[in-house]
Amino acid sequence: MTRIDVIQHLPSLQVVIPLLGAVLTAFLRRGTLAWGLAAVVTWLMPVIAGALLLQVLQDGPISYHLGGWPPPWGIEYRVDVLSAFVLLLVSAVSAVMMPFARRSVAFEIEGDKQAWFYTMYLLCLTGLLGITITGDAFNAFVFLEISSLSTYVLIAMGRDRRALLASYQYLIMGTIGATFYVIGIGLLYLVTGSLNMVDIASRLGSASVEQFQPIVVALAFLTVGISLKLALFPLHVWLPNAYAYAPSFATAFLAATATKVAVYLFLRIFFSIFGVAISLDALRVFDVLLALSLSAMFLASILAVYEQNLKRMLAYSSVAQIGYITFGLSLANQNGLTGSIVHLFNHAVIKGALFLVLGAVVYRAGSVKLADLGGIGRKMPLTFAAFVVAGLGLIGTPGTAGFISKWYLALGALDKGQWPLVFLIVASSLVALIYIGRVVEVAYFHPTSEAAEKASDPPLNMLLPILALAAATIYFGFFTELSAGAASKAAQALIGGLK
Amino acid sequence: MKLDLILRIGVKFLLPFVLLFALYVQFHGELGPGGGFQAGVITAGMVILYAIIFGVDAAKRIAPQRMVEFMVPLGVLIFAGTGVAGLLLGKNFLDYSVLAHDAPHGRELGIFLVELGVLITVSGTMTALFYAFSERGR
Amino acid sequence: MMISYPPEILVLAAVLIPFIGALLIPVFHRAPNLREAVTLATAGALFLTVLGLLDPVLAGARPEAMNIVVVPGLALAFKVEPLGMLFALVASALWIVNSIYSIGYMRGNDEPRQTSYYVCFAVALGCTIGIAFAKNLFTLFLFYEGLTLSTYPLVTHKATPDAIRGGRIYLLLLLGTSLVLLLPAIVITWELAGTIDFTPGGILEGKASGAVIGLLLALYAFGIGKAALMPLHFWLPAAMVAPTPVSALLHAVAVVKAGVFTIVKVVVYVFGLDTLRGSDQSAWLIYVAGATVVLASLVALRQDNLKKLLAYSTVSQLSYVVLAAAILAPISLIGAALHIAAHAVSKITLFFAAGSIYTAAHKTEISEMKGIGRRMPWTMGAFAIGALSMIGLPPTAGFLGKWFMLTGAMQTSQWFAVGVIVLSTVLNASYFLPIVVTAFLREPDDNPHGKHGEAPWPIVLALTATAIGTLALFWLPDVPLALAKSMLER
Amino acid sequence: MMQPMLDIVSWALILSGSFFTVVGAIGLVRMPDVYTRMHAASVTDTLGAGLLLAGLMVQAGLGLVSLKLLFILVLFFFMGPVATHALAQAALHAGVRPQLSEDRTDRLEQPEVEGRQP
Amino acid sequence: MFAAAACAVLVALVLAVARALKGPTVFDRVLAGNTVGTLAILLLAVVGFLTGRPEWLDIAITYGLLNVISTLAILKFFRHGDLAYDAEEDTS
Amino acid sequence: MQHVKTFIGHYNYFITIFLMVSGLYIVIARGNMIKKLVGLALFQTSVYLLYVEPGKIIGGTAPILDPAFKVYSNPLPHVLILTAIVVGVATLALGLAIVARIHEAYGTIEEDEIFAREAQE
Amino acid sequence: MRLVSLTVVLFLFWLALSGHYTPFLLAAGVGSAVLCALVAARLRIADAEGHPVHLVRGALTYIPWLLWEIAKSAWIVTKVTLHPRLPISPTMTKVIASQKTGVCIATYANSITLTPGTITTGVKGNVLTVHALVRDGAADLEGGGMDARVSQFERSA
Ligand code: NA
Ligand code: NA
Repeated sequence: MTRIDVIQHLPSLQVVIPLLGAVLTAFLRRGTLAWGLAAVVTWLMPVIAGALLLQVLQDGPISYHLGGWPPPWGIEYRVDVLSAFVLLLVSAVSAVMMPFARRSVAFEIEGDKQAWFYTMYLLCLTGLLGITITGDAFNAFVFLEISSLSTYVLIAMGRDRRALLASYQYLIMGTIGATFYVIGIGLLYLVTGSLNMVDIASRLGSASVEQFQPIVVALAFLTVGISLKLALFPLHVWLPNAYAYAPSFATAFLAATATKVAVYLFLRIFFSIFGVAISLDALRVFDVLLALSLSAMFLASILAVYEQNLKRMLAYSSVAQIGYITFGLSLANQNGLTGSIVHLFNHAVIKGALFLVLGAVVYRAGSVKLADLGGIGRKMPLTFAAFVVAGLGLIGTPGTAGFISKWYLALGALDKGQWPLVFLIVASSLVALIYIGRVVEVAYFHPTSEAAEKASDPPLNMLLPILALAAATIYFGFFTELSAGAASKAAQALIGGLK
Repeated sequence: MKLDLILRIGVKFLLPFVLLFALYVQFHGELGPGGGFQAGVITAGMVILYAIIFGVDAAKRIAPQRMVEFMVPLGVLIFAGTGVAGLLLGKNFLDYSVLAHDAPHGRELGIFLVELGVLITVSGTMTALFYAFSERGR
Repeated sequence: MMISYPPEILVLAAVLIPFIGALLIPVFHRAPNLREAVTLATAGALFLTVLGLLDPVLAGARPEAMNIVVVPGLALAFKVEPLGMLFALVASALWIVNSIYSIGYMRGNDEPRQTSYYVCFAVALGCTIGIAFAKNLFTLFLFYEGLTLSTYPLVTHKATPDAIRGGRIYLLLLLGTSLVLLLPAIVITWELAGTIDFTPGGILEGKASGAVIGLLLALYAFGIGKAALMPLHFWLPAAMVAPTPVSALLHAVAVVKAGVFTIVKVVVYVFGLDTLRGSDQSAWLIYVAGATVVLASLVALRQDNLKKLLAYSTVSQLSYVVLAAAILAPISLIGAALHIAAHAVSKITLFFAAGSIYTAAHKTEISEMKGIGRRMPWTMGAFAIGALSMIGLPPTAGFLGKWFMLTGAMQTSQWFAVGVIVLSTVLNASYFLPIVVTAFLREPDDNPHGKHGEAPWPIVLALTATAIGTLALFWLPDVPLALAKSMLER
Repeated sequence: MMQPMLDIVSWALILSGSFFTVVGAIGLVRMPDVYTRMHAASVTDTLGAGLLLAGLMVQAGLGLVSLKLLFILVLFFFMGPVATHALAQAALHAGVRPQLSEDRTDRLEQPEVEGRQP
Repeated sequence: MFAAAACAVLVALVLAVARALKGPTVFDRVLAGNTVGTLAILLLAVVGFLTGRPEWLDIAITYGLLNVISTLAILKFFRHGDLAYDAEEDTS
Repeated sequence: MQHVKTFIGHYNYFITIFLMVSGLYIVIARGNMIKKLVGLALFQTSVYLLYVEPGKIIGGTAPILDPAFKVYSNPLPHVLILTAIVVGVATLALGLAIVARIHEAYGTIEEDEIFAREAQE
Repeated sequence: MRLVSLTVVLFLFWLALSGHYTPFLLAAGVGSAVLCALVAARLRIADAEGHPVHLVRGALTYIPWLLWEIAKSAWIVTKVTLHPRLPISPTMTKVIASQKTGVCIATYANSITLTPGTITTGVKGNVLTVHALVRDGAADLEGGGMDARVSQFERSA
């Protein structure tokens, strides 16, 4: 196989390699070996994604025809700036986190189940990358379910028996969401006879007014379906428990990637399919989205303030941050979308760091209840330094990645002539200040608790991913070519297609 | 009388036809609605039916647990590997046309292999799940 | 010798030196003497570096450094202009003194966690220099928040419930106002002007209607919580739980100065005096600032706790600067700039004195300080000089700033402002002079703590130095005056 | 000549099959306990399904389709009673008492032939 | 005519589902479920004709087989609490 | 009569809606975890009918344009339905497995009881 | 021998199902039939109970008779079901199965279940427990008409 071949087949390799990795891991019995295989696979992913991004930036969108069948008949993998960006995000964050997994998973999961854990992890990764790369709406459903089913298993592997309840709850809601999605796609299929996203969009474009009704119904189904997956307030109820009781690494991985991919799908459906075909403004769908986003930004943040379990606190924070992302989306202008996409990126980095810190806390102190963590910041100085940095990123202080997101979102709101929204954006970050500040107070200024007494910074292979993500939080607060630069290009492409 | 007569005779009579029907579905997958998945479900159904009537231990003697669990990733490996074979032979992923001397035969072979993989995985999964359930409460 | 370096390098060095110091200090965690040596060396190096910039700036140069474009419109960039130069000079000079004082205070009171204390201090100074030299609102905002964050651990240093509560208010109010009001102000400024670079004459001329200008001014005035404009002043008394050198840092060297500095900078370089005057939307600020001046003085009048009294005095004094800026007369703005420097040296003297009393006599209430001037003549002598400066009497630094402000107010016929300045002078006198009288003229009560003399020598050295500085600034105001004047050149 | 005849026959079969199908379902709702409901359900399973499928077979004519319909029918006839039997047995085993107007299970109290192993 | 048959089967289906929902015993539900299966198969066959796609019959056969198997499995489960009793245990 | 025709013509919509609503109702109204799963499976079943008939409403042709492609490569409805079924079965199986473990851990599969138990702790 | 017969039956089943008579599929059919028969042998289900070929001849006359019985009793149950007062009289009874082989006892039991209105709820030896919807149904079975017909079917082998 020549070098050219490899480059040509990168889109399929992006999905095939983790899939094969998952299969091979399933044959293994020893956790460490499984980790090794999963790690190698995971580390390959950003290489492929990076190459794809470069290629896309250079030569424009890539279309890869599975089985050699051209779209719209066959399944098409389609990589444009947005999808390459999300691919790189998902794979890079996973790759950075991977070293953390070995000890954390070995600590939290029984020996004979570890290989199974990595199988599910790789399967989930496959699903997430697949959703992002495919240009086929039904194929996206399949990948969605691959990632979801493996996620349910990952969550159920948590140590607490409540993990089972969380998994069950998510299974119910996630399945309803996915079914709504596939109903929406089914309606579009009934109307257009096509499943290829680009093809659907072009066919919808020629729809007459009386055909709008099923299209609007389809849009409603898709919106609800994906909203469930991305935990858009008030469809978020599955998320706090899922994040709280899943194994720490799974939580970090999911928080950093899964909802992001759901957002990606949202963007695709809204901007690449419907936005191209019909005028979304007329449907007032964005007004609803805006209202929900604002509710998420405030209510979920406030819930986070009252949460005593730190994983749940961060989970509520995630719901709030998803609100930011959909907020920018609802603005539907260049700056707003850029904010949305760049926050997708930044939040992945930030939340990844925060959840890894909690993973390290579980590893060292055995609890993530706030009451147990007095003085832990002094006992785990580097870990909590990372927590503070990432926390600042969550609040959106300048010099962190979070600020860049808020900057664009605020500009987007102003561009729309909605300057009061600017205040709502910043006001909700104040709530983040409260819940992060609360942790900082306890961790640094409260008397050392029993659990914290024996704690110390985790081993290097756990610490380095944490520090790397914290450093990235700062790096992407200053150097944004990779984050905001790419996001802006992606937003431009999405906005450019709008009707 | 150890076994319920009616169940035993009914199931004994039915089982060979169930398996044959599974194989029929397997081989006619690309012609009508069907294929590896249904075949796998039906095959597993056969094992389950056998286990219900003759006991799980008897079923495990015929289809040992280790084998069943091994079948799950094996099947995935077969169908994913078939797709990769297309890749390795210079075509796109899932392009089976290069698997044989001419494209139609290659595709036929590819589909056959994929369906086989699906059959193995699905029947393995379903049977493994059944075994897992039957162990609970013991 | 420093002067031989190109100013651009010096700008960068000035910003970086404190951060480098902050990285080096923990290296000597286990060797306190070395650690303190690093602190002092960093402070000295910073001062020399800043000093090296003085001549070029006075000569009209505006050296720039670094230009990291974060996203279009947001750049991390530095540019030294006269007001920033003045601020940096004062801050870096006072850091040396404050470091010496800190060493005495921290050791004298046997405070815990000294390493992190010095690290946070160095970072805070770095942020202060960043604020002083910021080329645009983003850079300023970045270091403004950095200053809040790096001083938060200093405020909560004692880790008592009171300290935690005070720190909570401090953080929430300062970060809160800046995130909720200042950031939108910056965003709106960018959206209107297409730039957020500080530009002589302002960037908003003809870019926005009067109402929008008014709104923006309000956002800036209250968004810059560090300026402690009432009713957003209460973080300052709450932060009094901090160790005294930290209070000095907050009140004199860095934090509140950064606040009023930012306000002056925004008024001069973002709005532009002409634009503000033309908009006719800034009169309310005079009233708010004036009310703050008077009300804070009235509150100070009722305090028995010395540090609380000093805190409210600071609230009052800061609003002089805001008031001066709001008058919008060039000469009052010169007064504002001078008052920043003058208040810095005077207030630090007062806090040093308060800390000195606490360290030597463990007293915090004024009523306990009868006759203390006889035991601690240096301390209370310095205190008297600082108090005079606060009142605004010659021959102290405080006189100069007030004089220029008053002139500006009269020139522009702002009779309310004139009244405020006069009234507050009377009020200042009526709460500072009794302390001096109590300390020197009243007979001491029975002393439960036994005999005590002066505080440790580094403390005395430091407060003597700042007291001299308070006097010197009156006699030798050339440099600050020159800088303040050139601030207004277009 | 033949086709209309066949059509009529198949119509009759399908309609009567539909009728019995519905009747069985009605019985399933109306009957008082699980055992009597089984009787009703078996109307659907046997006559309803049989006539309906037969009608379809007539409609389809001789060929694979009819054969497959026949398989379905055979499946119903062979496995239906097995499932029903298993259900009744399980219900009795679980202690679900049938509502009886008469219990004559003791009529073989003196069995003429001993139970033997088939 | 096929449509009429389909409607009839649908009506029956609704009744059966009603019984499945109403219970009251688990055996009522299983019985109703089994009938639902039968009706579904009939529906598949009829609709297959209605839409001119008799290949649905294969699906119907598959479904029929699975219906039997699942009914027996469920009954076993409710009779023994698990699926795993062995022949020797059964004395009924 | 026209309405009847419309009804028959769109029978798959109506069945879909019926299954959807009843499935969702069960999921929401039932406290028994297995019943919920059954409702969920019913809900998922509603999807299948949507993929029965490839659309011909707009865009002119059905996806199968070239007869040469007919055998292997088009999004044949049954492949889609089958996939949906696979997903449904897998979900159901996984759900049952989780419920079985919940039963082990809590001794019940009634949501109310479990939540009451968790609330006590 | 029974195995060969099973294989043939299975292959015929394949042919009926398939409808595509390409060499590949025919070969697959043969293979599948053989495979199924072998599996059946391994499961030990290809015996006189599991593959009762010997009864085919008798079945040719028995099945039509049974169908007619089914139709008759289905009609009775239908009348009962649709009757406004629902005139049921559920009855449990026991009947003797006079057949000699298991297969034929099962045939009898299943025939009872298959005819609407009566269900075999249990088999113990040659005694069948039956639940009847109406008293007359039980009485008919007790009369032994069906039992005799099944025994006749058994003897036809
Ligand atoms: Na998240
Ligand atoms: Na019957």
